[in-house]
Amino acid sequence: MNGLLICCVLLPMITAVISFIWPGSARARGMVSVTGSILLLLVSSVQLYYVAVHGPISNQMGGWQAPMGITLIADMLSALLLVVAAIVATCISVYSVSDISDERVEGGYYTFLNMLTAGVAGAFLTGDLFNLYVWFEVMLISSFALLVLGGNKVQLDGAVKYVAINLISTVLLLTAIGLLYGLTGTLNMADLSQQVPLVENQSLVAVVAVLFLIAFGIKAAVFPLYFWLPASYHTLPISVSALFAALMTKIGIYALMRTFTLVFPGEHAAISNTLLIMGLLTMILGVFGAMTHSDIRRILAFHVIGSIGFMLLGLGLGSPLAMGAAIFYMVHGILIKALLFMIAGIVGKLGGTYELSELGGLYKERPGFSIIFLLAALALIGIPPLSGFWAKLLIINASLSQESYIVIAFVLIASLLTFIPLIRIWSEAFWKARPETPKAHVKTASEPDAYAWTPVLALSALMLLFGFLPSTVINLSDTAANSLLEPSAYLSAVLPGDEVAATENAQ
Amino acid sequence: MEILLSILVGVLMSTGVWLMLSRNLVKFLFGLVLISNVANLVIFTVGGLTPGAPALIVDGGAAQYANSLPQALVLTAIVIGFGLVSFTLILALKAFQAIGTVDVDAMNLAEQQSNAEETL
Amino acid sequence: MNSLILSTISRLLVGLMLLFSLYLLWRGHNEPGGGFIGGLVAAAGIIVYGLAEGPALMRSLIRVDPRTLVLIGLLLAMVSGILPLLQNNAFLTGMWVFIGATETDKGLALGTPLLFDIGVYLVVVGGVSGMVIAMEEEL
Amino acid sequence: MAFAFALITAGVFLYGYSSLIPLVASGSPWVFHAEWVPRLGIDLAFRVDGLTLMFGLLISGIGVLVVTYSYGYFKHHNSHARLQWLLLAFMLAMLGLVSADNVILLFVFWELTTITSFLLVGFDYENKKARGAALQALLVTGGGGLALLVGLIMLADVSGTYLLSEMIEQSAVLTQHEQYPIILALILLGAFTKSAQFPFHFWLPNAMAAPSPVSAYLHSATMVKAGIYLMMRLQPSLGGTDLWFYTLSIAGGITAVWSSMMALRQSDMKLMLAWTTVMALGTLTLFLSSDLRIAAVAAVTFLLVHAFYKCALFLAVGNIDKGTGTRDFHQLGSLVKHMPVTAIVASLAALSMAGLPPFLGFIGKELKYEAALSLAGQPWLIVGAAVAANAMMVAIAVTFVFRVFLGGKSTIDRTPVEVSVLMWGGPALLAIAGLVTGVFPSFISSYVIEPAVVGILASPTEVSLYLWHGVNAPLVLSIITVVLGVIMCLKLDRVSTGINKLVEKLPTTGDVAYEWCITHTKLVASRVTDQLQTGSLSHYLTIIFSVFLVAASTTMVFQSVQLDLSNVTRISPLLAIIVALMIGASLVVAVSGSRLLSICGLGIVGSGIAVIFLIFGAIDVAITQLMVETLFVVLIATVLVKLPRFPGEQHPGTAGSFRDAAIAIGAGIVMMILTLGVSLAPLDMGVTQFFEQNSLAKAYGRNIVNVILVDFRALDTLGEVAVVATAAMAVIALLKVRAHPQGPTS
Repeated sequence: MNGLLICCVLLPMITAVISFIWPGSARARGMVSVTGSILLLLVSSVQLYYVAVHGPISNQMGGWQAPMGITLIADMLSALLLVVAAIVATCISVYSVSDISDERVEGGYYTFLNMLTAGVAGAFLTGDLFNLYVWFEVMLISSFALLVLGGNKVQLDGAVKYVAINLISTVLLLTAIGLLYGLTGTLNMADLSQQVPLVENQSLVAVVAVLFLIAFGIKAAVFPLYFWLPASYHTLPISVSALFAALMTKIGIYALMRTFTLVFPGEHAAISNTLLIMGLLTMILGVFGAMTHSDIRRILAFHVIGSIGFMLLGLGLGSPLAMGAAIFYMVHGILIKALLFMIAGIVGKLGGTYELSELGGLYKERPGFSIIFLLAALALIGIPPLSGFWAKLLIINASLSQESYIVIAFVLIASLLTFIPLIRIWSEAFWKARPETPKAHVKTASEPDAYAWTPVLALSALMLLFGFLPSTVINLSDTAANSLLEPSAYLSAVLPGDEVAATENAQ
Repeated sequence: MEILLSILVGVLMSTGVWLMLSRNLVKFLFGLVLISNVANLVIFTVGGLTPGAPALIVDGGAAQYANSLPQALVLTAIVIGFGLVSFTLILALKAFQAIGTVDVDAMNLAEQQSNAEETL
Repeated sequence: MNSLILSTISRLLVGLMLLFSLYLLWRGHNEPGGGFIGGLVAAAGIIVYGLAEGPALMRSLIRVDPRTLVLIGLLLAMVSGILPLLQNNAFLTGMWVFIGATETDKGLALGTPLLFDIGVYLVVVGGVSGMVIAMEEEL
Repeated sequence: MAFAFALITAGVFLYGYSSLIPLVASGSPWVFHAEWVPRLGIDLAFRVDGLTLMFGLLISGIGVLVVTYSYGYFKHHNSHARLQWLLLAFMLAMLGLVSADNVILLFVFWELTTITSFLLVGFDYENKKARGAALQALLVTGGGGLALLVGLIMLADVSGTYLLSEMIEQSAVLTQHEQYPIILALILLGAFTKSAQFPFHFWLPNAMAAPSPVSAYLHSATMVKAGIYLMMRLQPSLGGTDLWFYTLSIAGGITAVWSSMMALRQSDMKLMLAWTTVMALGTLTLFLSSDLRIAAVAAVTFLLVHAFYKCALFLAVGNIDKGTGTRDFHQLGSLVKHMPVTAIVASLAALSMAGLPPFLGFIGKELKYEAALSLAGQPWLIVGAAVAANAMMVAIAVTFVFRVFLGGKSTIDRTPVEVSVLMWGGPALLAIAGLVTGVFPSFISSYVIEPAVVGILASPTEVSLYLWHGVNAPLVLSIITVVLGVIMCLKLDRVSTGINKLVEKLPTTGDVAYEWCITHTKLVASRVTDQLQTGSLSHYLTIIFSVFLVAASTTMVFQSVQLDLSNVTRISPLLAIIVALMIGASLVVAVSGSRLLSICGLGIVGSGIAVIFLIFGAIDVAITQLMVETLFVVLIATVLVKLPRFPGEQHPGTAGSFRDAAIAIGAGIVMMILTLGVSLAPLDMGVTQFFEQNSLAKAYGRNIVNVILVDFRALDTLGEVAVVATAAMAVIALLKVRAHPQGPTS
């Protein structure tokens, strides 16, 4: 069973290699990528099942015991998120066959796509802080590649901002890791959770924690560090936007959750208010941004930020309930963002543009597709019984139990405002009649092929199922939250049993 | 030693940030190179400075080896940094060729100001 | 090109540098060196050659698409880690054979870490020279 | 197909609810329970008691009629099937809403009615006005819905149960709880927005952009009653307090009076009806403020009456619209000649609305007056309001009957055509129902109204209705009402002019306030977004570095970082020289206007670092650093040739330069303090020692750094190699990008 962990990282990486050296057409390479991601989905599902039944599993790379070697560990949070990421990777691989030009495939599109997945898997599974940095870099450079591949000048302009800001985050992260090593002498996160409280100079620990907060905050697109996201997401091919929107920021949130529950639990109380305020502002400003724009992709990009705010709230509130809500929201957010971007891609194909004023008539022409969009939009807004509703309900429940009424107020306002941009998409692209004289930049409409429809349909079906039967995911999220806040199982999975017991007794 | 290297770290960070805040993409790049060096130097410095004993095992054993772990980390970071910075360099070039400027404030093709005009 | 002498020297030089890089790779486990450094030296050799002969010949020197070389290197590194998996050991666990081992001396130790380092070497060689070739061609 | 499906479903539900009548009338509710999301306390708990049953019968019964009607109305419309599906979805949501016993389940259906209503109001979707009305209805009721959600969760929290039927027992706990006002406010916000109570009433008349059958179904008979239903349902749990009484009676009273005035202003018959619907909702709210039995009886009876006549009238107006092409009553007259059935049906319904005997409306109105007279507090104010509002209803009814249907003159230029039986059948049934139940009220009073009242009061009671109850105060009031109404009708034009004048003097209306809110929210949103997301990288970087600086330095200050300088090691002169050189070089890079000089500076810094590595025994790192540095300088020199020279001004203005310098220096100081502080702290070398001990013994290598890279921490290296591989491919891909300034923008 222990081989599962590394398989989750190796599978996409091997797929990345094969999909490039595979001697075939762009479509054949796409199929390699699809196969690889389906395998990943299978393996990670088995892993999730295993973790759900037996608790966290860990594996020491090279056979060197923790904290000497690098640990891979899957607890509920990472196993769950990995499955979700694999679902997204699979859907996007399929969608890419329809969406990505042969020229981009020649440039290595599927390699970058799968390398990014490998980075995501590595980041979720690693139990070592420096190793986390390395996987972040794998993700980052792959995202850079996807960002510029076959690009036009708008894309390059967005890429400059994305690259610049993310590199700052990278440097800060590396520095922070170095400093933390200097304070504790270890990089293993489980070991760190034992060592950090023993550091004499706790004030330095606090500053290092702030560095981590900023570095991961940039990755997670948190206010006031999110500028790179709205600057770039809408310039990309839809498959790439969907991939980024679904996964990239969530890894930042994951890292925040992991570090601030495991490594800096002591700092948690001090920092949680900051997180909470950042979460509230991120949520509102994301929705504000969405209200302001008229390009579907830009609207959705700002929604990505809005949902990041939601997830931060969970971390900021810090209770098991709230954390569970945030994790549930994360699962929902990853899937719904991928779905919405892919739907936006179909809108763009059918309408020849993403600009709302130039779109129209889709409800009349495509009632079935309209329903899919509407369901996805309502799921995002949080209309019951779709998945977003449960997320909202969970976070309200959690806030109520902590009497954080201000959080509830913000959540409600944000929810209400979320209606406006999404219903605007509906109203303009679907309801309104198509403008009779399209502007010059509107491309001729084209029919999306089966590769575009399949993932959209599959993901919609999944979202519906997820909405109507949320219990499984809610329970998994709760378990994940509990294991984050009560990491004894995690610790004993990584470190030899006696050591943990000794420190626990000491405390 | 620590004081000296810390001052160096501080100065490199300052000049790096200063360069990154300039509106020239090339200067940004220079700043990036400097603060990448800062990160490596920080890891190296906080990993303990032990002059003169390379981390090579000699028969009979040396009295003290330089801390090998930060060295390995720095080596990894240097190579990763090289990959990232090279990419950024070429990106700057391509962005210049495409957009016609290296003034980052003039690069705003991707984000035209929003239009609040409502057409519901 | 114009200068036969330059061309000859660069060929000689690149040969030497490649050999030296292999030496660095080989001894890396025990002395300063290793996959990175070896790879960088080899790449430097190829670049010198490229400066003298132009990107087309540089390509022919590597024979394959540098990107393929890079990915094969990566694959090799992964394979070196996967081998111990087949023996039900953890990923990247070292597997060793000792050539000429005696009771006191382990002799020549060959193991998967070396294979791993060769992978690293290939990635660095392919990556760096690929970048430079592309720059020569496209700029 | 859709039609058949919708009709059959509605019929099945109608049959199902009807078959429950005996069971429920005997006092035992029908209950269903299954698990759904136990973690959130949400179960599929359904419970059909008298109140639910009445609503269920109305919804499914009127559903049958409206579906049939729509078939006639939209037969040749290409969106016909879509309408039927939507109506069906709405009906199911509505039935779920009134049958749910679990509060969250109720909310699920509540939101579903909001969404289906959104789609139905925007049915004429290519019409901008319809889209606006749909959005407005969605935002107002959706906003209320959000408040309701929180209210319901808190309600469940405080009462300790998610089941409405169990909350009643917690009434004392609930009304005494300190959070009671908040809970009540939140829940009433939901109920008031949904049921168009002042000040949220404005969306309902705008929602008349929907086709007539939709208006008839949603905006008179069913959906708008959802709020009323909720208040009825929660009255035994939350009612009986002063807060409940005053909130409901004030909101209901204002709504009733205001909307009946507004109704008189309209010339569009459909809008007139819409406003009278608001008025009816206001009246119902008013009666629900009290926990008296008679108020409940009045409310239930009036609700039933209203559903009958209002639905019939809406459908009739739809017929008139179809038959004549207009809904402006000024243009219409003597419709009985051309559209006899519609005219007669509508007249019957209108008379029921006016509350004349022998219609059920009369009984309803008498009960209203009886209830109003017995309300505590200020009965005369309420009676006055009720009389005034009813008089206006009389005026409208009389106007309809005598100006439009029976008398008056038509000014339209086409001959009205009677509609088919599909379209007059439904209204006819409803109008006749109003008449028959008025004459023979015993059946509905004992099988529908009484169980419903029992459902509201949650205690057994008996209800029997009579058309004639002798001369008493309500009857006197009724006579006054009719007289007043007729006078108003005769002076209708003057009345409406007067109201118009009054309205103009008002500072604002709900509609205007709504527009203001929306516009200003958008304005704020776009201002804020434009301020933050400027598109300028230097702006973004300034913010990010400022955040870094502020966050790190405040933490340092608040945590009072202290440095223990006692164990600083001695400075070697060689290192000092190198560092000085590097500092100089980096300053050159920072200020130099020459690219060549800058590259040299970078080279010196890079090499200097390599030397430092070398000094401290990191040979491999030093070699790597040196080679990478060399390679990088070569690359940068190659590329830089293609890039423009540095222009003079780098930082925006003197103030800008000063700010940038401050941030830069601050960041440097922060980093310096951190590095110094951490490097002076004791370092646990356990891991390193493990490597030193095992490097040769277990990993068979003397170069520890290399062994770490390829064995101890080989996974890092694998990732790193992946980065290099990807970076190389990315650079190659990037170099192939052809995007020139002249190229296409997208």
